[in-house]
Amino acid sequence: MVMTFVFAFIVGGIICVIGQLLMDVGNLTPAHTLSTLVILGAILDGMGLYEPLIDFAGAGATVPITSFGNSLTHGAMAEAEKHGLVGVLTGMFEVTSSGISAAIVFGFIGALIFKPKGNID
Amino acid sequence: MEKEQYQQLEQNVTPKPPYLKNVAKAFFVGGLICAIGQAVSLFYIIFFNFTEATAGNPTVATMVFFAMLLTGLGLYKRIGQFAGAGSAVPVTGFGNAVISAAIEHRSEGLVLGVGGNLFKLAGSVVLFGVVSAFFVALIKYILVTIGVVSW
Amino acid sequence: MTLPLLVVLMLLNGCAEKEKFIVYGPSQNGSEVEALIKEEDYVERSTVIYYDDSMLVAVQIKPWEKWKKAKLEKKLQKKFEEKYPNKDVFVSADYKIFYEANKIKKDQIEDNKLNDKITELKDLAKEET
Amino acid sequence: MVIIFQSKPSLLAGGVVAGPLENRSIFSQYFDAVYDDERWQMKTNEQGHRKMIEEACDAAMKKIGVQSGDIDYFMGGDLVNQMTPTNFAARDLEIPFIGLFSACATSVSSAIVACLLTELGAANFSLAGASSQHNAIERQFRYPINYGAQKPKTAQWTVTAAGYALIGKHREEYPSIEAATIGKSVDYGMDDPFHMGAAMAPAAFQTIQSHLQQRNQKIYHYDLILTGDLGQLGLKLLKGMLVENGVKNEELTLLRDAGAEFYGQDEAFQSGASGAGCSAAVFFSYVIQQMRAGSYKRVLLVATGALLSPLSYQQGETIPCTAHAIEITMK
Repeated sequence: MVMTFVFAFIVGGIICVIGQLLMDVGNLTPAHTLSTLVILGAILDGMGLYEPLIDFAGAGATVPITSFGNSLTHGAMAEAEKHGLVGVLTGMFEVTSSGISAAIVFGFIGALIFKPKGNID
Repeated sequence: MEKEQYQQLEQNVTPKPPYLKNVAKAFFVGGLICAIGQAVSLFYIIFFNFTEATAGNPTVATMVFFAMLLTGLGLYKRIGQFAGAGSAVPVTGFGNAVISAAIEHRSEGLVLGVGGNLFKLAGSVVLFGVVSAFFVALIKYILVTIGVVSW
Repeated sequence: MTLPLLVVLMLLNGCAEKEKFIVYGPSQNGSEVEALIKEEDYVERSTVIYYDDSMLVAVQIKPWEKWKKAKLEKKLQKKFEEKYPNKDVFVSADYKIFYEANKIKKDQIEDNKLNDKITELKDLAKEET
Repeated sequence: MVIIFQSKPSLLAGGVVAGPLENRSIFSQYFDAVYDDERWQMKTNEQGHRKMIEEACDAAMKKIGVQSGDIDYFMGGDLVNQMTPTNFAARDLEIPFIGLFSACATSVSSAIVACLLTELGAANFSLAGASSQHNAIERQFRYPINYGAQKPKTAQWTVTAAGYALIGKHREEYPSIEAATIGKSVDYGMDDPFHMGAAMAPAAFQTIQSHLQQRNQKIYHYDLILTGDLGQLGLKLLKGMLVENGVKNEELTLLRDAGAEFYGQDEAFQSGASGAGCSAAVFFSYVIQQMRAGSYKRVLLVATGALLSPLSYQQGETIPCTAHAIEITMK
């Protein structure tokens, strides 16, 4: 179990390092970087590589934004397997990560209770 | 001074980002966030009826909840300044993008402000996530149909 | 936040170190099952619960082999099904199942409740989201 | 072309009001007020922005003992879309008003217009200045305030401050504006919105060069040449350009930048301060007071502005910049 934490730390850290390199060396904005990583996650899942990564690293693979691409692709592929071509479209949000719904709900709540403050430290 | 000459001067004067330091900080903070995620997920496995396969969803939602608190208290931007991609790439960064936009645009009302601007920053992630998932699944479907690979 | 948790986990791990392969149920073929699992060197720890004609095999796979979890699970399932064709075998490498199996053993859950509990775990393990 | 003001309109007073973070500015002791609430007890940042402008104008008028009814013209601008804070402040001040947009160079461009009106004899008193409010500007040009993006070393911090000068007919005992140069819009192909100093430095360079040439002056004729908000890197680039043009190293010490000095050496602010309120706050507090105290006899104020919008840089346009200069003297 301890190793799971170590692997989560290392794999999660490495995915973030890829993001940092895209920003610093590739000169991408955060939005471009995150979009790139999401596409990367989708492709990795298409090749059947992302699920093994989750089995290996746990939250190290589910917490980075790449897992968002993975779960969307996963849903689409699972439905496509069952229902054919139509499933590609309908399955997308079937298994999708709770990230979006949580972000929407907490975004709404956050807007009700917080105010933007221009502090620096 | 000519434009080219000035661009040369600008290149010389502008400091390069401290690549190594930034990478180290991103690794450490990103890793830490994921390790916290692992702890949250273990919590859900032990105390609730979630398996390793299903604990991802409540974990992500909980991490976004943490992101809301840190964003609202103005701490997430400080973590972001320190960690760069280390705090932007985990789902908490996605949450931060959505929640900070929501808080910011509260002044224009809940419908036009919060509703209209919620995905101002994070919308591209949703767009490219969905579109790439569509194409990846489509390609896989075609490959399976012509018998190159199996599901 | 993680640090105390890590410490607790290490302690837990340390305590469990003695009993890596546990078989819980009527004792007749316990050692046989244990030997069967020990043949598979990717298994780090295991807890097998068996009763009547069912068998719940909860295993934990070694960290470095974990990326093959899905495959190894299937492999072990097949092995057990072949070995015990007249038993209803269920193999899982999920930590939740392993944790619950250990709890069954620790709490000495009785036979009549055992059946429900194991059906519940099987359903849980099959969920995808 | 350089504009020579024969009547030498005077800077009668300056009013500067700033936000809580500006307490850390090395110039804060010269400000009229530093508020604890960045929104001035208003509901929105934009309303706070408007209130700040009004307070700055009031502070300037109070020093000379005039009221808004005595002011003939109100010239100013800010960085919010369509400059609503300044427009709304004008509504409350009830002074004939023209909004001016030169981005962060608005402090000087509005002062130039006010001087022209004074020279023309159309104005006894006019208010000229500019302002910026950090939260309102950041959300428009960059990200929501609470978004955790990593700012590079080249980034600058938009100040929360309003600076307004009361400009009137020449009076001996006040600093007077002798000449001005309206800058061209200069584009050296810079396109990084997090590196404004680099985009603006060439504009400042051209304006300074053109002013000195046409006035037949050298840098050492001035006690101070103060640019608006180039930041530490932008100032370095400006000096680099001047050196290339044969300016001697010892003359470079006469060149300073309000943005580079604004927050002192605090690294949290990266390359320094920026925003329309940056140059306005420093020019209309520190500079006026130093001149009245006799520290400086001749000063060139060069406000620099980056003429971009979020739309323009997302469409991949480079950033054109401008710089306007006024030459101020004190007997």
